[in-house]
Amino acid sequence: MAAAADEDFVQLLDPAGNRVEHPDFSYSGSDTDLAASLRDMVLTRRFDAEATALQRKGELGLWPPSLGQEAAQVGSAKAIADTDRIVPSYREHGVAWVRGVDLKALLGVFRGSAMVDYHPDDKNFNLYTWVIGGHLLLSVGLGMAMQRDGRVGGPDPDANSAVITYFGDGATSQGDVNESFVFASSFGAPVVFFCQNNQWAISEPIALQSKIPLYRRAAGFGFPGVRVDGNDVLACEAVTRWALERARRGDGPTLIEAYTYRMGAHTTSDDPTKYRGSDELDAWRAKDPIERVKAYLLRQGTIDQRWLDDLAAESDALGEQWRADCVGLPEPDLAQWWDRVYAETPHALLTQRDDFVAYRASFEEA
Amino acid sequence: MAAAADEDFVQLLDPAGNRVEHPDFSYSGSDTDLAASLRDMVLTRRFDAEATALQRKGELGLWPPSLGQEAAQVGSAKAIADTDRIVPSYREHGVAWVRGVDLKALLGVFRGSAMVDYHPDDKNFNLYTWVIGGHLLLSVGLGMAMQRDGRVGGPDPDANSAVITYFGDGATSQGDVNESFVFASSFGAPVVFFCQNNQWAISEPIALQSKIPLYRRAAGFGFPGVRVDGNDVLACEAVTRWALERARRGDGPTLIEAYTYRMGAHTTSDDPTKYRGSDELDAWRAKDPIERVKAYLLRQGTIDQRWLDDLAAESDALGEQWRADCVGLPEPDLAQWWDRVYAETPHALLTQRDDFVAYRASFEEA
Amino acid sequence: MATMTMVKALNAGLRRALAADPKVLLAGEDIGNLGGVFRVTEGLKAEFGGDRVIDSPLAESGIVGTALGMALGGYRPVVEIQFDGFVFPATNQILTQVARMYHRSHGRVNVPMVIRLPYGGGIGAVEHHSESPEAYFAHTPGLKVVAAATPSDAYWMIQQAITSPDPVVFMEPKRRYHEKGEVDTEAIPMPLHQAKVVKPGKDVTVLAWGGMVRPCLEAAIVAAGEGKDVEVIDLRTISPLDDDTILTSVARTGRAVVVHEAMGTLGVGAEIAARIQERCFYALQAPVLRVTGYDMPYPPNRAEADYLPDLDRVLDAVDRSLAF
Amino acid sequence: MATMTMVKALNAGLRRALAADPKVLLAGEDIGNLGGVFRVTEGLKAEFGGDRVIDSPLAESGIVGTALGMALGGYRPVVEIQFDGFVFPATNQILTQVARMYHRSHGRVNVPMVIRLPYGGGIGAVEHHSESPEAYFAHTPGLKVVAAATPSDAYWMIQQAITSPDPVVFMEPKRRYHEKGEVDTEAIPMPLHQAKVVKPGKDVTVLAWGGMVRPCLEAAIVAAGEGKDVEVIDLRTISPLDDDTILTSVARTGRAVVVHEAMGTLGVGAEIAARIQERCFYALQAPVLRVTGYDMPYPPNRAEADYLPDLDRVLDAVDRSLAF
Ligand SMILES: Cc1ncc(C[n+]2csc(CCOP(=O)(O)OP(=O)(O)O)c2C)c(N)n1
Ligand SMILES: Cc1ncc(C[n+]2csc(CCOP(=O)(O)OP(=O)(O)O)c2C)c(N)n1
Ligand SMILES: [Mg+2]
Ligand SMILES: [Mg+2]
Repeated sequence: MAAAADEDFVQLLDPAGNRVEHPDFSYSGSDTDLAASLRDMVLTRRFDAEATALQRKGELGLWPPSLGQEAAQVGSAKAIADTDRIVPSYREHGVAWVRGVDLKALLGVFRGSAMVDYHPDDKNFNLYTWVIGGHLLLSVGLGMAMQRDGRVGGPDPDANSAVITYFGDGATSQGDVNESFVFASSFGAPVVFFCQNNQWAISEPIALQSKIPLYRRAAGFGFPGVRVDGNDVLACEAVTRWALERARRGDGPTLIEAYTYRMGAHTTSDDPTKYRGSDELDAWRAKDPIERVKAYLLRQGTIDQRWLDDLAAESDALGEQWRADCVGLPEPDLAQWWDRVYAETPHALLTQRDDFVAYRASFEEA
Repeated sequence: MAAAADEDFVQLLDPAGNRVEHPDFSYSGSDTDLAASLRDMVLTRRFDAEATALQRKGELGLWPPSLGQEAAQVGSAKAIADTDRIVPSYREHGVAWVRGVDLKALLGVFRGSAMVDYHPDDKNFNLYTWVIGGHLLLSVGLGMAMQRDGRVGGPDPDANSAVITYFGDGATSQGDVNESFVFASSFGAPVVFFCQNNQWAISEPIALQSKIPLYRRAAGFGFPGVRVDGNDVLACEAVTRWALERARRGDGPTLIEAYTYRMGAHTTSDDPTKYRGSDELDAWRAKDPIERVKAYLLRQGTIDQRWLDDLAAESDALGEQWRADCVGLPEPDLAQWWDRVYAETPHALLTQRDDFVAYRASFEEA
Repeated sequence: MATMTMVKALNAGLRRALAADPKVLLAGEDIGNLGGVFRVTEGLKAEFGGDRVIDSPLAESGIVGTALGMALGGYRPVVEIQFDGFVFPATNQILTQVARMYHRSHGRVNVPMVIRLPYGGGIGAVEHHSESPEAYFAHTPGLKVVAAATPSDAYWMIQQAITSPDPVVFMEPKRRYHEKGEVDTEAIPMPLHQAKVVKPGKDVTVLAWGGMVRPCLEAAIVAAGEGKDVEVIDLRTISPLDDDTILTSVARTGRAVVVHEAMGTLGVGAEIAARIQERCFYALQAPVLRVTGYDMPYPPNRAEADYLPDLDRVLDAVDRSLAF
Repeated sequence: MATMTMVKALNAGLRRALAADPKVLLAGEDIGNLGGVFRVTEGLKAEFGGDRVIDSPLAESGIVGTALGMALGGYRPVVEIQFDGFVFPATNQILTQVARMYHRSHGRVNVPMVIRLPYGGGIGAVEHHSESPEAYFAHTPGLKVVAAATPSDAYWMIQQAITSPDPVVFMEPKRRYHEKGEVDTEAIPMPLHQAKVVKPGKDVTVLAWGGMVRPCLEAAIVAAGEGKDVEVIDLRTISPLDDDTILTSVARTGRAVVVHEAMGTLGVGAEIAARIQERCFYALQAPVLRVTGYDMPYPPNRAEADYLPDLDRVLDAVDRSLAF
C-alpha cells in the first residue's frame, strides 16, 4: 500500500532534495523561508532528542518522540495564522515550537510536575491531550464558535480564522473522530483535520485501522481529503495553507493525511523491535524530512556549512537551556490542586484541603 | 438532493408498477414470489396499523410505525437465509414478520409488560433495541464469531452465513456506527449494514446528518455502498441478496442505503406536522411500496381482485388475533426480575427480592 | 407570580438566559423546529435563530464535545440529552474532557456548560427512558450536579446553572414536567448549591431531590396524621452536597431516610448515609435508611410502580427508622 | 508452587483458559505482537493465533461492542482496556449493552465476557493512566466487578472470571504488576465472589482491594507493634460485595476503615459504610471511616504520593477509629 500511496500524494520536494511540480499545489515561500523551516525542523529534532535523553536520566517520566515527523509538524505550522486555533494531540512538539510556545511548558506534564502548564489562549495553542481522538470534537466546537463570532467567511480575509487539529492514524478508528467529521461537515465548520499517519499506533500497523488510504475517509463524509508527503515540509505547508484558507473562507473542513513515519519508539516506554523490522526504518530514513531540505538548500546555495555550524551551536545552547528548564521545574504541591477542580470551589473541598495540610504538617512537627 | 438521488439508485420496479432494467442487479424471483412479497407487505402494514390503533386505545405505551418502509423491510428480509443473523433496530416489524417471529413478542415491550420477550436464537433474530447505533458493533462481533466458526467463505455456499443489521439515517452520525464500519472493514466481517434512510430522524432531516448520499460513507471505510429504491421490494431483495452473498463468501461488509420514507409519525408520541409539510408526504405517497407491486401484478394477471379480497380477509383475521394477543399479554411481576440481572444471581439480590415480596404482601394482608 | 408547568418554566428560564446573554447557546437533538421531544425549547429557535438554538446531528458524544469547544470559544452552551439513558455515548466527553478541563489547565480554563438531562421514571416508557444516572456524575470531580423538583426551582436553577462558571449536569424529573406550580420571576432565588427544607419536622429527616420530593412530602403529611413529625429536605444540589443543611437537620432529628430512584448500591444515598454516620455518629438514633430503586436495570414499565419509591415505601422507612 | 509476578500470573491464567476452552478469545489494542503494553498477553498470539488473540483497531467502544457480539455468538471474549482512563469511550457499550443483555432478554441471553482493566496509580504516569473507575461499574446492575491483589489471586480469578456466565470487570492494580508472589497452580481456589481475611484481628476491620491491600497489611504490622490488632480484609469482589465477610468482621471488631484510591465521594467506600451502619448499627463503636483519593481528578504524578492512601493514612484512620 505504501507504494501505491507514494504515487497518490502531494509532493513538492523529493527525498533526494529535488523540487517536484504538482498540478494543484505549490510552495509559496522563498528559499530563505525554507531555510527557516529547516532551522525549525533541526531545533524540533534537538528538543525531542533532549527530552528523550531527559527521560533516560529519569528527569521525565515519559516522552513521545516526534522524530521523523518534523516536516509534517513544521510545514503545517508554518501555514497557520496567529488567529487560527491549534488543537494538538501529544506529539506536536514541532508545532509548538513554530508557534512560539515555551517548550518548557511541555515538559512539566511528562515530568509529572504539572498537568498541562500553559494557557491555551496565550499562543492559541490548546492543551496537550491524551484520550485518543477525544480532542477532535472540541476542535469542531471551537470552529463553530468562530462561525458565531463572525470570524469565518467574512469579506476581510485577515479577519477570518480557522482551527487545525492534530491526530494520528490510530485515532481515525475512534467514534469521536468520525462524529467530528459528521459535525464539521454538517455545520461547514472551519476545521482542518491534520492526521499524521506515521504508520503505527503503538504496535498496530495502519492496515489494522484502514484498508484504504486514510485521506479517502473524508469523501464519505462530504468534504475533501488530501494525502501529502508528510516528510516534505514544502508540501505540508502548501496543502495546509490551502486547507486553512478554504476553512477561513467558509468552505468547510478538510482532512489532510500527512504520510510520514514515526522513526522512534511510540514513547520512551515502548520497544518497537517487538513489532517492526529495521528494514522499514531504513527505508524511511532514506526519506528523512530534514536531509532533503538540507540537500536542496545547500545545492541552491541558500545555506552553507557555516550556516549549519551556527545552527548546531544554537541547537546546543537551546539543548542546555531545555535541560536546565526541565530540572528547574517547580515541584507540584498537592495542596494547590483542590481549587483547581472547580472555578467556584465548594466549601467542602477547601475543608478537605485544610485537613490534608494539617495532616501533612503533623508529620513535619513530629 | 432527493432528485439527484433518484437517478443514482437501484430500481427494478418504478412507482407506476413498470419493471426497470438495471445493469448490475435483477430480481431473481417469479411473479408468484412477488405476490408473496406483496402479501407480506400488506400484512406488515396491517400489523403496524393495528399496533398504532392499540396505542391509541392505551393498550400500548408507544409504537414506532413502519408505514411506508414495507418494501425495504420485506424485500431485504426475503434475501436472508435462515442461518443468517438479523440484528434489528426497533422499527423492523416487516422483517420480523417475514422471519416468522411471533409478532405478539414485539408487542410486550411497547405495552410495557416485557423487556424484549423472545429468544434471539429462535429465529436468528436479535432483540429489538433502542440505543441508536448501539447494536451495530455487536452485529460485527456476531459476524466475527461466524468467521471463527468457519461459517464464512467456506467451499460449501450453503454452510456459509452472514449478519444483516438494520438502522436509520440518523444512526449514521453515531460514533459506534462508524466504529462498526472500521471493525467490519478491518476484519472483513460478513455484515450487511442495511440503513433505512427514511429521510427523518424524528424532526431532523437527513441533510443534518449528511450532506452527501449516505451510501457513499462506505467507500471511505474501504467497502462498497449501494443506494437502492427503498420503496421497491424487488430492488431491495436483489441488492440485499447480492450483499449477503458477498458477505457469506468472505468478501466483507456492504452498506445498503434503502432510500425510503417514514410515512407516519416517528412514534405515536410524535407530531410530524411540527416539522414537515404535507406536500412531502404526498410526493412519497405516489411512490408507495405496496401500490406499485399491486399494479404490476394485477397487470400481469398474477393476482386479481379475488386474491386481494382473500388477503383482506386474512388481514382482518390476523388483526383480530393481534389485538387479542396484545390485551392478553401477561402482566409483569417485579418479583421475577431479580433473577434476570445476572445468570448467577448474587445472594443479596435474592434477599432483596424476598424483602420486596414480603413488603408487598404486607399490604395484601392489611 | 405565574402558575406554570415545569416544561414552561424551563422554557421561560432558557428564554430569559438567551435574551440576557448573547453567548448562551442551546444544542441537542430535535430542539429546534420540534422544540425538543418534551417541548422544553419550543419557540426558542424561531425567536433566537438556528445559530443559537442548534439542532445537532444524532450523536451525543458529538453534541457534548462540540459544545465543550464552543464553551472554550467563549460561549455558554446548554445541551439537551434527549433522555437519561442516552447520555452514555457522551460519557467519555463528559468525564474526561468537560469535567477535567479546569483541572488539566491548572485552573486557567473553565467550562461554563450545562448538560440538561430529563431523567427518571414513572412515565410508562420503554428501556433507557426512565433512568437516574446522577451517581455517575456525582462521583466525577469537576462536574456539578443539580436537580429541580418544582417549576420555580426549574426556572431559577436553569438560569443559575447557565451562569455557573463550572459544568453543571442539570437533572429534570420528567414525571414532574407537566405538574404546575407558582413561579415568581421577580424573586431573588436561593443559591444554586443549597438544599431546602421543604417541610420542617423534628422526628426524622427525609432527603430527596427531583421527582422524589413529592412522594416524600405526601408521606410527611400522612405521617403527620399519625403524629410523626417528618422533616423533608429537597437536596437540589447533588454535587456538591449541601452538608450543612443535611447534617444540621439530622443532628437535630437523629434519624434519616434518603430516597432516590436510582439503584441503591452506590446511589447517592450511599454517600449521604456514609457522611451522616461519619459526622453525626452520636446523634444518630437509628441507621440511615435508604429507599431506592432496586439493584436491577429499570423494569418493564408496567412493573415500575413496584420499582419506584413511593409514599408507602417512604412511610415504611420512616416507621422503621422511628421504631429502631 | 511457583513464584511469579502478577503479570506472569495473569499471562499463565490466560494461557490456561485459552488452552482449556477453544471459545475463549482475547481482544484489545496491542495485545498481539506486542503482548500488550504491560506484556500480560505476551506470547499468546504466537501460541494461539491471531484469530484468538486479536489486535483490535484503536477504539474501545468497538472493542467492547464487537466482543459482546462474539459473546452472543458463543465465544468467551476477554478484552483488555489499555489503561483505566481509556475505558470511558466504551461506557455506553458496557452500561447499556453488555450489562443489560441478560435483563433485556428476560434471562435468555447471558454475556460471558471479561473486561480487563489495568487500574490505579502509584506508577508515575500521565493523566488517565492512574485512575480507579470501579464505582461506575459497581453502580451498574448486570456487571460484576472484581480486583486481584496478589499474583495467586490474579492467576485464579482471571480464570474464574472467564468461566463466569456474567460480564466481569476485572481490575488489575498496575502498581502490583511486577511484585512477586507464590502461585499454586494446583490449588483449589476460593470462590470468585468472596472476600478474604488476609490478616485476622480483633480491634478494627480494614477493608481494601487491589493495590491498596498492601499498605493496609503494612499498617496492620506497624499497628501490631503498637498493640493494636487490625483485621485486614481483601474484598476481592466489589460487585457483588461479600456482605457476610464484611459484616461479620465489623460486627466483631465494632470498627471499620475502608481504603481505596478512587475519590471518596461516591466511591465504593460510601456503599460499604452505608451498609455497615445499616446492618451493624449497634455494634459500631465508631463511624466507618474512609481513607481514599481526594475529591479531585488524579494529580500530577509527582504529587501522587500525597494523593494516594498509604500506610500512614491507614494508620491514622485506624488510630482515629480506635480513639473515637
Ligand atoms: C482512548 C485511548 N485509548 C488508548 C490510548 C493509549 N494510546 C496512547 S497513544 C496510542 C496509539 C495512538 O496511535 P496514533 O493515533 O496513530 O498516534 P501516534 O501515537 O502514532 O502519533 C494508544 C493506543 C489512549 N491514549 N486513548
Ligand atoms: C443514543 C440515542 N440517542 C437518542 C435516542 C432517541 N431517539 C430515538 S429514535 C431517534 C431518531 C432515530 O432516527 P433514525 O436513525 O433515522 O431512525 P428512524 O427512527 O428514522 O427509523 C432518536 C433521536 C436514542 N434512542 N438513542
Ligand atoms: Mg500513528
Ligand atoms: Mg430515519
